[in-house]
Amino acid sequence: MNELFPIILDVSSYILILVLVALGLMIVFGMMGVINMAHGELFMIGAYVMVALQDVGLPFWAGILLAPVIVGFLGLLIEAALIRHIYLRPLDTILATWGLSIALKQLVVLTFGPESQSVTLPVDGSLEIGAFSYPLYRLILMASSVLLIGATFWLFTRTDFGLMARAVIARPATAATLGIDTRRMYRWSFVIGTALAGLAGALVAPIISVDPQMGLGYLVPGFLSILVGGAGPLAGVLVGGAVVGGVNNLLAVWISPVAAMITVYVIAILIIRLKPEGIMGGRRAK
Amino acid sequence: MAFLELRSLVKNFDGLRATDNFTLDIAEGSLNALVGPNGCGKSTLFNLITGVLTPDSGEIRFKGQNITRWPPHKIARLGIGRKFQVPAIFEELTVRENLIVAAKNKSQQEIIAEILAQINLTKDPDMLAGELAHGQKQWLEIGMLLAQAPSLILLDEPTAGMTGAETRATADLITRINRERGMTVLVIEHDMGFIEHLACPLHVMSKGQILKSGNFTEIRNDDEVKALYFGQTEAMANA
Amino acid sequence: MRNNLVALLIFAALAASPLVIGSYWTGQLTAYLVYGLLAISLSLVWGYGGILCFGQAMFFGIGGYIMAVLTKGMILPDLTSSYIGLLAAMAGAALFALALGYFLFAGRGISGAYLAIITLAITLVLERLMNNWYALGGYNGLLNVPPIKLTFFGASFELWDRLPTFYAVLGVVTVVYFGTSLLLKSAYGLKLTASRTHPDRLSSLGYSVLSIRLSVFALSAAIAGLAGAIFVTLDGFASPTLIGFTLSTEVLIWVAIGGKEMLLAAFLGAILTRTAESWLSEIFGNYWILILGLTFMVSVVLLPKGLLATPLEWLTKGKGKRSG
Amino acid sequence: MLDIHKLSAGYGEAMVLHDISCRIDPGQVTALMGRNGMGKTTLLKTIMGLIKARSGQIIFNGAPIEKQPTHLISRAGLGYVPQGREIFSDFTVAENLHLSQLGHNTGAVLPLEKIYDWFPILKERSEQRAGTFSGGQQQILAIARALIGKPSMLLLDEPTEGIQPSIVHEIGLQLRRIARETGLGILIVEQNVDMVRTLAEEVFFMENGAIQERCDIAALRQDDSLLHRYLSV
Repeated sequence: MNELFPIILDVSSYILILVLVALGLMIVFGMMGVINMAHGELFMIGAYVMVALQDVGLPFWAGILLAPVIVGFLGLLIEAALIRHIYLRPLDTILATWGLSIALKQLVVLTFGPESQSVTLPVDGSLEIGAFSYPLYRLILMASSVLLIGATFWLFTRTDFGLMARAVIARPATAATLGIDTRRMYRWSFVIGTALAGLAGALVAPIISVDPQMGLGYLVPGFLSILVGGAGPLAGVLVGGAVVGGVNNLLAVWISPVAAMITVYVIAILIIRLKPEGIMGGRRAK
Repeated sequence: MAFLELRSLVKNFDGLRATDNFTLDIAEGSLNALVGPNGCGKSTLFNLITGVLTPDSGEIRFKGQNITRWPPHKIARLGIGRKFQVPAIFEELTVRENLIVAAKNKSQQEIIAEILAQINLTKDPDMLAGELAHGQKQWLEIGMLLAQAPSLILLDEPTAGMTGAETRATADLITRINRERGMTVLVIEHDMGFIEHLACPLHVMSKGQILKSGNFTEIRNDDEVKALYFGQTEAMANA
Repeated sequence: MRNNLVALLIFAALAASPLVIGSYWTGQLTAYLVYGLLAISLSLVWGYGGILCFGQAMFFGIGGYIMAVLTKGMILPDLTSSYIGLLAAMAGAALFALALGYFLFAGRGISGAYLAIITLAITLVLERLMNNWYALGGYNGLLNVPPIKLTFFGASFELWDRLPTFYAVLGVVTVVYFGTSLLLKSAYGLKLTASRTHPDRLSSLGYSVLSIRLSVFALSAAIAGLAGAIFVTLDGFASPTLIGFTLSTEVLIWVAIGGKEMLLAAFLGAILTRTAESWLSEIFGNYWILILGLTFMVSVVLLPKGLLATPLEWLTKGKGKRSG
Repeated sequence: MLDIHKLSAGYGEAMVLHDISCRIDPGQVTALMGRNGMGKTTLLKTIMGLIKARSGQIIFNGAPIEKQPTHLISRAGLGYVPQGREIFSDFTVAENLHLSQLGHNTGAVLPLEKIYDWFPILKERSEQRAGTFSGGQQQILAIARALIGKPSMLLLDEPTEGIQPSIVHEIGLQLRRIARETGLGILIVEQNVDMVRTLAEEVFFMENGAIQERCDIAALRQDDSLLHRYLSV
């Protein structure tokens, strides 16, 4: 029991981070049909914001506030300079954002060097109940992720912005004839998606090693989560993230990380092939 | 046994019944037209026959074989050719290349010059198909059918977007294809002038079923058909 | 006609280049030619077949490993013929592509963005697999792969020296390039264009779109496998990087920058990008990758047909005319 | 107030509208008739900016709108009820209506009470999912949704398609009432002669991407040879 509990917590915290990353990807994919291959790098930049702020001596929590703002602003620039011109050419967005991802990665290498960096834990203690002990920051991380995921769901299902966003997803042309500025909706959705990636990166920075190559390790599982869960309803991300993240982490503990990665990818590919609309159903992407 | 037999075809989309126990027989060598208002299920019917869609229930037999649930390319190989509503030509290929792709065997490729003459495109066989005028695209697609040489051809609004003269020429071409090449033809149309020119049996489709069959004059003077097009109260007032 | 003329001139220039560029660069250029072959294979499947494959290096790697395993005599010690190795590499890659293609395209097949993500995931899986397949050298790969041994009527010699190797590789690339161009100009090329732009229409004419897709996928894999097989003989070793993600995305960049819808542009895209990399990475150092990423991005946005394809098209076809 | 001058538009290479010109005065109810494939829907979509005009001008309330994005055209006072209704079937009725209010937040919008007053059924079922509605109810919702932005002109694309005859007549009468009460101009694409006779004051006949003939409704009531000619039924 005491051995199982930390494993469950580890798996859950990985799933939650994966869902956060996938949620940002999915907002952009669902709204604009854009596959953002640079999403992993935006996640990475979120983590590097923490590295940079630690270097100048700003407190950790300031970083958590600043990272989504900085990465979101970067998202705004990317939308205006790049995505805006090609969002009607979905396959080209894959390539163009791939170019962007290479450039961003290298920019970080040039600024921070290729070696990995670390961010100190803001909270050092552990929660101890009897024989059970678990790092406090990981619990905070999980709680914040749950909160963020909840907030994103609330934004898209309960607010006026969400109503407009869902309308633009369902029938963009009709939404425009009702006076809704679809371009603006696309832009802000992209910003929200990137800001989420930045925040996720900032939150996990203390518990992973931060390096320029870290994006890919979240990008591909993130995409697989979306496709496995189904790109239609938002809840698909939760299911997809749980399947991909859960299987991966459990197998990594029980067998080996290599076998886990191979198994989870193969399972994901099989699900996507056999059930292209995903476990939760919904429309198939263009 | 009819050439093409459609038996109680049912197809639903999200609770909307596109075809509803649709039954129709088409005799070999005949020319038939299917008319009806928008959304009555005509294009769905063609998609069912050509295997693009599979029916929820019912049966399609062609030349005595049950072809229900066959994949589209096998149905095409058995001899059913189709012209789409929006001209479905290969825009990145030239006119001649379009015909070469459509003609599967050598003997058909030899008559490409003849087909070009028939569809009035002799002058520019090496033009990119995407650069043709709209009416010419429609003709090229008919030419592709000739090259494919199926025994049954399905035409979905072959005169959409054509001028009056082009429409009449198309009607003549279709009649000739039917008579001289012995191809069985089933055509969907809105344009009653075109239908009149075809002078063939007519089936009026409404809500996924055949409402009336008959010749042009009978259909034109039928009150139910008028009601379908003009609206109920008007037809009743006229009656 | 003009198309072939321009290609002939370019291949003639390549053939003459060792006279000018010296021994070191001849060796480099040999490797670039092999990358060019890989680029041709991707252009065929992506630009002509409409299948965006994010994992083209898997076929390259499979070809490379098959060649290495056979010519090192790891399976049959008596059967180490280079010819058999090359053939087996092509056949092995093609068979793998057929199986994978059937899985991907049959029935309600996968296309577009989904295909890109899935091929990317598959290539990651394969790379990880090779890293841990210790019988095949694992992370370190297979060392001491022998060079290609050519046998003519009983006489045989090994391609150790740079110049003969260069010309042998150039010969293969030339044959593949012109063979593929010829094929694309035939009725098969028409069908390929038709299946890419309007698959439903093609199946309504009685063609099986699945078999067309499978055939182009397998053919492209065979060419990539051939390239991989030649490559391992040049360096003398096969490693998991051949099969993996990095090379897959690099070849994508070369082909996109060159021009995916034109074999010649894709081929030159690979050679020129690699050449530029050798020169510019010395001048710009680490900034080179940044420049490459940005160039790739800008060329996708502004010149979706490719940086090289636009001027080449103008050269080969003249203004506004189509050579057919 | 809607002045179309030498407008050409189409899809890709195929031009559907050829140098079309027409003028619709404020508060006027005009029907656009013609066979399928003659460009009626294309004309409405071009007015709404859903298809870009190749050449020519569209002047609405004195301002050219042919280069404007769709949402600004909508906010300028053009309401649009598309063919097939295109309501948001996963949203409730209230959400569908609220969405349209959000699109017009810069200007004043019609209070919901007014909408519910005109179409009581929407009030009764305001919390129901729009996808569960019948065709006629969906049509009413689509019209109400377009009216919320207080348009000065309403474009209707085949509102009677797939709807029961009794409801067709009801919708026609209600639209006429609203037009008279608010001075709303209407341009309606319609094949249903009953609807046209109930609602329209003037009829344009369209063929091959151009307006071939126009007549007032009284003339049409007397003589339907035009109907036979342009609809060929």
